[in-house]
Amino acid sequence: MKYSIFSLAKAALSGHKGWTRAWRDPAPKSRYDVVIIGGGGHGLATAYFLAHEYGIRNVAVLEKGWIGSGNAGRNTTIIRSNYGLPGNTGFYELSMKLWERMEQDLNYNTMVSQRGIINLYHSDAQRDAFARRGNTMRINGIDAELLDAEQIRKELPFLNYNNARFPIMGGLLQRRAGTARHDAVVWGYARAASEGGVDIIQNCEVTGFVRDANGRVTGVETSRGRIGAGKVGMAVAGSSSRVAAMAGMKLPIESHVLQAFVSEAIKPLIPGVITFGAGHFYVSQSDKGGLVFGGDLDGYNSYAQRGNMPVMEDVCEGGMAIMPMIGRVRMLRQWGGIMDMSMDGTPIIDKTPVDGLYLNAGWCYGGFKATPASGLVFAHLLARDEPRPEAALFRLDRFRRGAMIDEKGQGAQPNLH
Amino acid sequence: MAEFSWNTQSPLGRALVPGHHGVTGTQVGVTLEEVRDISLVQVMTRRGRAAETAKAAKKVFGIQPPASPSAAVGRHATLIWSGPDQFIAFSARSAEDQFAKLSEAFAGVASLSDQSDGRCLIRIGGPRVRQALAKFCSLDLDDRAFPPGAAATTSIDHTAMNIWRGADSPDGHTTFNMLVFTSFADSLWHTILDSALEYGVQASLAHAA
Amino acid sequence: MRIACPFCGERENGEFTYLGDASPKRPNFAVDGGESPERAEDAFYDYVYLRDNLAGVMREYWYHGGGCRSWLVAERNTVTHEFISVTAAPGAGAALAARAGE
Amino acid sequence: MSGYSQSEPLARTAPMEANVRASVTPASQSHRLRSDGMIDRQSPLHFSFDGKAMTGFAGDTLASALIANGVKLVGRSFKYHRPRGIVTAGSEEPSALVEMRTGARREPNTRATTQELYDGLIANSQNRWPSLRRDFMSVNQLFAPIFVAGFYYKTFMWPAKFWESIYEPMIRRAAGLGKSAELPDPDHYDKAWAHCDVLVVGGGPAGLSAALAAGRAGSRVILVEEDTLLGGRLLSDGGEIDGLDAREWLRRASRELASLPNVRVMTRTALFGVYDGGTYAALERVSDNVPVPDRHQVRQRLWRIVAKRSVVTAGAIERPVVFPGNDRPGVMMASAVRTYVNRFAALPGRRVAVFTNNDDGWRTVEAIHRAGAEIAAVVDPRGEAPSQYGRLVDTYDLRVLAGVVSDVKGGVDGVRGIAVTDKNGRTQRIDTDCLAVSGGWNPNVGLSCFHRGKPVWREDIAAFVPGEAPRGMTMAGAANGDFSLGACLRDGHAAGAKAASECGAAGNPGEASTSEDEAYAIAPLWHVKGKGKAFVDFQHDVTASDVTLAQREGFESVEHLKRYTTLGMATDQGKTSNINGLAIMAEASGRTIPETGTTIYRPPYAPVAIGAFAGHHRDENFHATRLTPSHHWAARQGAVFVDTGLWKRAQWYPRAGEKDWLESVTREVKAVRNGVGFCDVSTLGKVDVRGADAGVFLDRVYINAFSSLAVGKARYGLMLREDGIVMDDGTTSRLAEDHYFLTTTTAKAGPVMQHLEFCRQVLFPELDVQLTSATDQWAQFSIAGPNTRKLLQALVDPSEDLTNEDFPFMGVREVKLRGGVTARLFRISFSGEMAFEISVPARYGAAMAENLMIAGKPYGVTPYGTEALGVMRIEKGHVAGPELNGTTTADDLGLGKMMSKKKDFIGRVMAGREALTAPNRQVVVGIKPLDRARRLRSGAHVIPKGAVPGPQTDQGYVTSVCFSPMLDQWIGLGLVERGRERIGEIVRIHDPLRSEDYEAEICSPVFYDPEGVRQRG
Repeated sequence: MKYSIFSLAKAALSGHKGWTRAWRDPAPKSRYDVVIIGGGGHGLATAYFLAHEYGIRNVAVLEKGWIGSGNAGRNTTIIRSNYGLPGNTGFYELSMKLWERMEQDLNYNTMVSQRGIINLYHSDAQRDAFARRGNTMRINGIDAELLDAEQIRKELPFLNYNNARFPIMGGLLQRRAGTARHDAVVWGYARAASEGGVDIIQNCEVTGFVRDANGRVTGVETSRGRIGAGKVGMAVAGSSSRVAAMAGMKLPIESHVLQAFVSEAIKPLIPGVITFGAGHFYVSQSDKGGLVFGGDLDGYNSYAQRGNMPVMEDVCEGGMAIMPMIGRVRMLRQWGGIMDMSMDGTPIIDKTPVDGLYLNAGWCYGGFKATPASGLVFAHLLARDEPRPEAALFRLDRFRRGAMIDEKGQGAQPNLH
Repeated sequence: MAEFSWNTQSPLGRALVPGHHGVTGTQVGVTLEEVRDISLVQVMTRRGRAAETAKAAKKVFGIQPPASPSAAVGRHATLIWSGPDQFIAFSARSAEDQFAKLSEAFAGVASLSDQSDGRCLIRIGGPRVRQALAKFCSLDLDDRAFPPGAAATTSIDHTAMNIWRGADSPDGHTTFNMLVFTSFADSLWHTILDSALEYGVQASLAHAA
Repeated sequence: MRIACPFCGERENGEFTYLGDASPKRPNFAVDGGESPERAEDAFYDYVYLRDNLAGVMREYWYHGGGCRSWLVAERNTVTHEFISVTAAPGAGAALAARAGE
Repeated sequence: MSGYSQSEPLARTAPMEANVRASVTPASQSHRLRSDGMIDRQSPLHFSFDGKAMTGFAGDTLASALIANGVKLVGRSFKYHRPRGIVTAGSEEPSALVEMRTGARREPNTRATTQELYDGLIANSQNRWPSLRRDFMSVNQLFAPIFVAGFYYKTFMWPAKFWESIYEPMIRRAAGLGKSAELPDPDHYDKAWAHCDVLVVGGGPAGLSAALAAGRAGSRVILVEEDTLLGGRLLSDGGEIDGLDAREWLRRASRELASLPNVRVMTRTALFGVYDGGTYAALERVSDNVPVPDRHQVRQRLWRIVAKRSVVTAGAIERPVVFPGNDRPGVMMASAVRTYVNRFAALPGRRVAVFTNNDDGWRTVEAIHRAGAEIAAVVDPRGEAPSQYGRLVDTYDLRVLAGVVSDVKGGVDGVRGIAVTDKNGRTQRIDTDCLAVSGGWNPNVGLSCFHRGKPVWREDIAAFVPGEAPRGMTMAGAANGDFSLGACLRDGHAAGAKAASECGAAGNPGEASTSEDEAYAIAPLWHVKGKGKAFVDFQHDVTASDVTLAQREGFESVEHLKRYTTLGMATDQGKTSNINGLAIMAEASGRTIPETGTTIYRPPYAPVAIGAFAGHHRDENFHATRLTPSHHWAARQGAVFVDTGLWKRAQWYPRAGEKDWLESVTREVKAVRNGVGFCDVSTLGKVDVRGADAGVFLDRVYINAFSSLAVGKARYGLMLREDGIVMDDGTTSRLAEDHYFLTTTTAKAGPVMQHLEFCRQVLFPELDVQLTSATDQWAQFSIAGPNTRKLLQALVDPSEDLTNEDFPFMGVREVKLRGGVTARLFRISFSGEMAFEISVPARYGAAMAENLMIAGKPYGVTPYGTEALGVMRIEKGHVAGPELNGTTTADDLGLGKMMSKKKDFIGRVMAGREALTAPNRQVVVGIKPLDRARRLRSGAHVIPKGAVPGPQTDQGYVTSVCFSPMLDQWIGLGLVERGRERIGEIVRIHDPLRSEDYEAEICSPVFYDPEGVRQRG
């Protein structure tokens, strides 16, 4: 059923009894052309593009819990394409362009809200690094502006300009950046993929791979039985190493917990996304009114989906350092997501050494903003067996070759990316 | 030819204002004191030389170096555990070059580093000392967990600090000694002072003896 | 989170820095007597980049930088965050130690 | 103001004690009982709500005072802006949220039920316009048929550009509740640590018993209670313990706890988080009960409590029943009605109806009667009074109705009446002004679930009880599903005693107190179907039909239900709504409640002010500050300081008449190049490296050799990460056979020290080497310029010879200074000039600066800052932070030749990988704009001349720039593809961010004195 104000009004007359499932709930078939492991944003977007862009409709998405139960529903909903290195720049801009047409593509309001992101800088060195990045963006046709302290004061008058430990000197602004409603992205892709013929199978955990004599993957063992597959794509950020291990692979990835926080709902206070350059704090405000904020990783390997106090304190200290008027606003909820931290802070979208098995992993904190592009390029790889140009550098062997894409320059130390 | 005077300066030269701070009135819940003119020598045992180091320490200080986190008072010096097989020899600064003297005594068996200017010694005491400390020190400083003579290497404002419990003051109050990095001292003094203001603070200066 | 430093006792995790998996061992730069750089690169690639990334008990390096400055090897469950054991790195203190892992 | 007349009801209240006190009851307190209650009638307090002046008493909460003043309407709901009143008497309150205080202290969404009343309290209702009674936004109710769960996902999509401009701003304005302050919070916060054996959470009968047992046994106990008083439900429901009146027992228990030195009782302290390793987080409300905190006092204090064991006795929360109109002001939880009457002597209604499906609700009957009010009816689907309450029926001639409440009539002034429908569908109307509802009790399982423990369903009480709790935690009393007073006392005592003995306490825990085990029976009732909105989540306006709609659309997982309908996501975290919601979902999807499951419980248990998490660390105290030994001296010279990491460094020393920083910096550079100047470089990381194997050790951490360095010599060293990328650089000197003095960059001092310790302790434990940071021990100054030697000769003892012969370039040794101080002298140069670095113990730092000024006076010595330092290093082509950016190799920096081929060192192998040795890498070069007047800027990109800017033509960027006084133009260093092969090539400098585009020449990075004659001079 098409969603619109008219269908809503019509449904209202019948007390909304007419609405049907947003996505079908089929029993798994014995075989699919493509099986996607992972019913998060990336897996569902991949299935959506396979069906609608590449005409491959005999597709299943297997989710061990409920769709969107992983990082898709645990992030701070920021979308942006303000990256500085070849490989990232083009890819994230492709994603931004897909965000900009998502509601119309999916006939689902994912609340893509381009209210802008400002990365504050507090030193000349930081300004220069932002200038380099901003110029890279402009050279790649992406919007970017370098603001000085006065311009920042105009945009964000409520920040701390009086007694800050690290005074605000300016910021890098991308106006087209913003936020989107994370759960809606999952549901929107699920609904559109389902309408395109994709089977979305929840509560179906993959427990192993089926391999033929040549070692090629020909299916998966699941908690709901064996499912045959022409090709299998992994989109299980947070659990990549665990699933890869079932195929005997070791990845350049560590799982780390990243905490996020939301405050009680308050009337509009913050226009867009703000990141603090001298501490670990970034914040935006949801349409419901909650301040959604976060900071750095806890720093240790974890699969626990919860963090500890030092980071909570560190994040709030950062918040109070730049916006001390939120002192009396209360933190409502705290949660943790498991980041697929790659060794250079950049994702991996590639074939694997195992025939028939394809990898989409290593998203670090970039996962949510990448959702549409990740789906498109992974679908392309699965359909064509060759990378789309935008993802050509996200290769698995880049570490062996020394072709890392290291935005932060931290090297093989995942918890520093 | 110009004359040069080499006045020494304390890192708390600005921050420390002797007298009463905090709650109005004369109430003193916490005493804060910078101890100046100190000599600190970091002694780190060389590989496999624990026995010789202990022997040398016995010879110089008349006591074994602490094997566990504690501070022991020896001849002319207090030996403060500062990590596995290492300690800080703390004494009052004197005319003779303590560092040279100790370097000789430990030659070949331990590596020494003069830290007399690398750290600043702050002594904190008073009836409310533990409440104040609880705000910037994560250790359990209860009598049972941290008796007189106990020592620890820990953090304050995310920077390292050596803390050890001294003898109780004449008026029966607990005292703790804190060694903090010189460059941080000014900043940390304010952190410590702020945490004690609600109890009333008496700040003063002392010289190591 | 609380970490029991074998030298200092139990401390809050703010005093520690995490490095990562303690299982990979640094190869010799001349694994093959320097014959083929390829093989040395393979060995180091494995050491520097590839991780088991266990969901469960793993051995890992922690640095007690906010305390006694010792490097520690902990066994910790990455699912429950529970520490099973914490021991000192071979070269902590003045102990005469063989090369790590040997 | 409620429409009740004053005289009539008060006449009903039989005064139980002398009326002198009553006389102080100000007239506005129309619903204040004449006596009883745990309020201090001697201390009247004045406050205002929505600008209306009212009074209450010490001991009141804002909610109890509002009730005493006859106020029913206190807020508007989130979506439909329906009128809402006070529902509970605790921190689970979903509806009575107010905006506290004003101006910089304005505080949104405060629960009136937990806010202590104080004199001068100012509270306002929120989320309404123009007024609470006439809220324009309540037109939303007209759209209610469309505003169903998730409606916004289905619309607002066309036209696309309207979202940011029209739809979203509208939604955002409507959403949110209170308004945050827009000024910095003027209050202070701090954080503290506490340690104990046994932490008891909750000061009700179970908690008190646990604390007493553990305390008597001799263990270190901390008892935290969020309320201002100990006692929990005892304060509201009384009872008899050990033959004493509950309040008397409470007094004695509190006294005993206070007498135990090993027990610490913390009231006004709410435990909100359970973290790893027995770390618990609690918030203490230190000054929320006064208008402004005392000077030197904090508003709130965040506690991290480290406990070996914890006993959680957090009680239970009474749950509502979902029926049409259940959100009307005046519909209240039955237990809350008892709390207001018994504890606060405030009467929620004159004619109270009770709607209960369980025995406990019946307690309310007696409370209401004792208060002299009337019971309109008791509605119990079970049909008759439970045996233990049978007597009430006759005593009070109760009207007991078998059925359910199927509708509530009323408006902004609250409940006027209810409709009661029996099982045959017959409906009758009852006039009432307050409906006390009890749907049963939900144990407070939250804390037990913070580590993902799943709660377990217990059929007999129709509620979830704790499952596997975090390590070291036990639950007791109502929190564990044992509701009777007797059981609470027993379980609490047992849990406390067990926890204490597990912590090694050997003392005698004493006997448990005893009380009756009153029966508790319940007939589950979740949802009364009928016309009109029946609310599940009051604050988020989630109705029963929203839940069934979600089910219809496939959002059956409880997490999907929550996210799709926003059930349980309001400030109360669904404390009163989650279980009802999933019960309705279970029914709709034909599953049992345990099958349907619960959502994940997440901290904080109750919302916590962000300021409390920051504590002292805000504004300028955000991070500690490091000062150099000459800081105060430099300040006296008028230096401008710059933050480098935590350090404050002198950036330049402006002089009168200089129009900008550039003029000052240029002057400083010229002064050095033509005469002599000095700069405090104490911030460089300094490490004492000692031990028999110190040399070998350094050979492994640096790419070049150090074991071969002669004693008395310094050498520039470069360190790689194991991945072959440059980590840090610096000069390291050999002071003795077994003693090296290593320096790092200011920025990397910490990480390098950690790395060196890793190498020492983990990678190369067989080496005899010891490391100590000496950064703070030494005050170090760079003295540079042609007159450096002259200056120094004036400063050092005449016996010291500083000639090239005796003190060659890269030489190091100790020297005596005039006045008897010994210093270390290093003949090294960052500026490219004839230069020394001199270091003395930090206590002489200020004196050294002064003496350098004296000694250099004849030569016009000039102190210079980090900017001039930077200019000179760029003129000399020395790489620094902007070039050592974590992605460059030694060869990229032009230092590839330093890499030893003879030895292993960190990073050697990985540095050889194909992509890191590719010929087209970006390498360091010099860059000079063709137009000498043109200002070069860092971050500008390098494009081939004549090429169109684009990903394919982007060949590098400018890393560092300065105005070179020597070349009299802007110059810079850059990382440029194949740069070294392109010296002399004209390229395009593309800087769209700053709308600049011009041509420049690629040149050697060494702009000045390429042969290095001057530094050897």
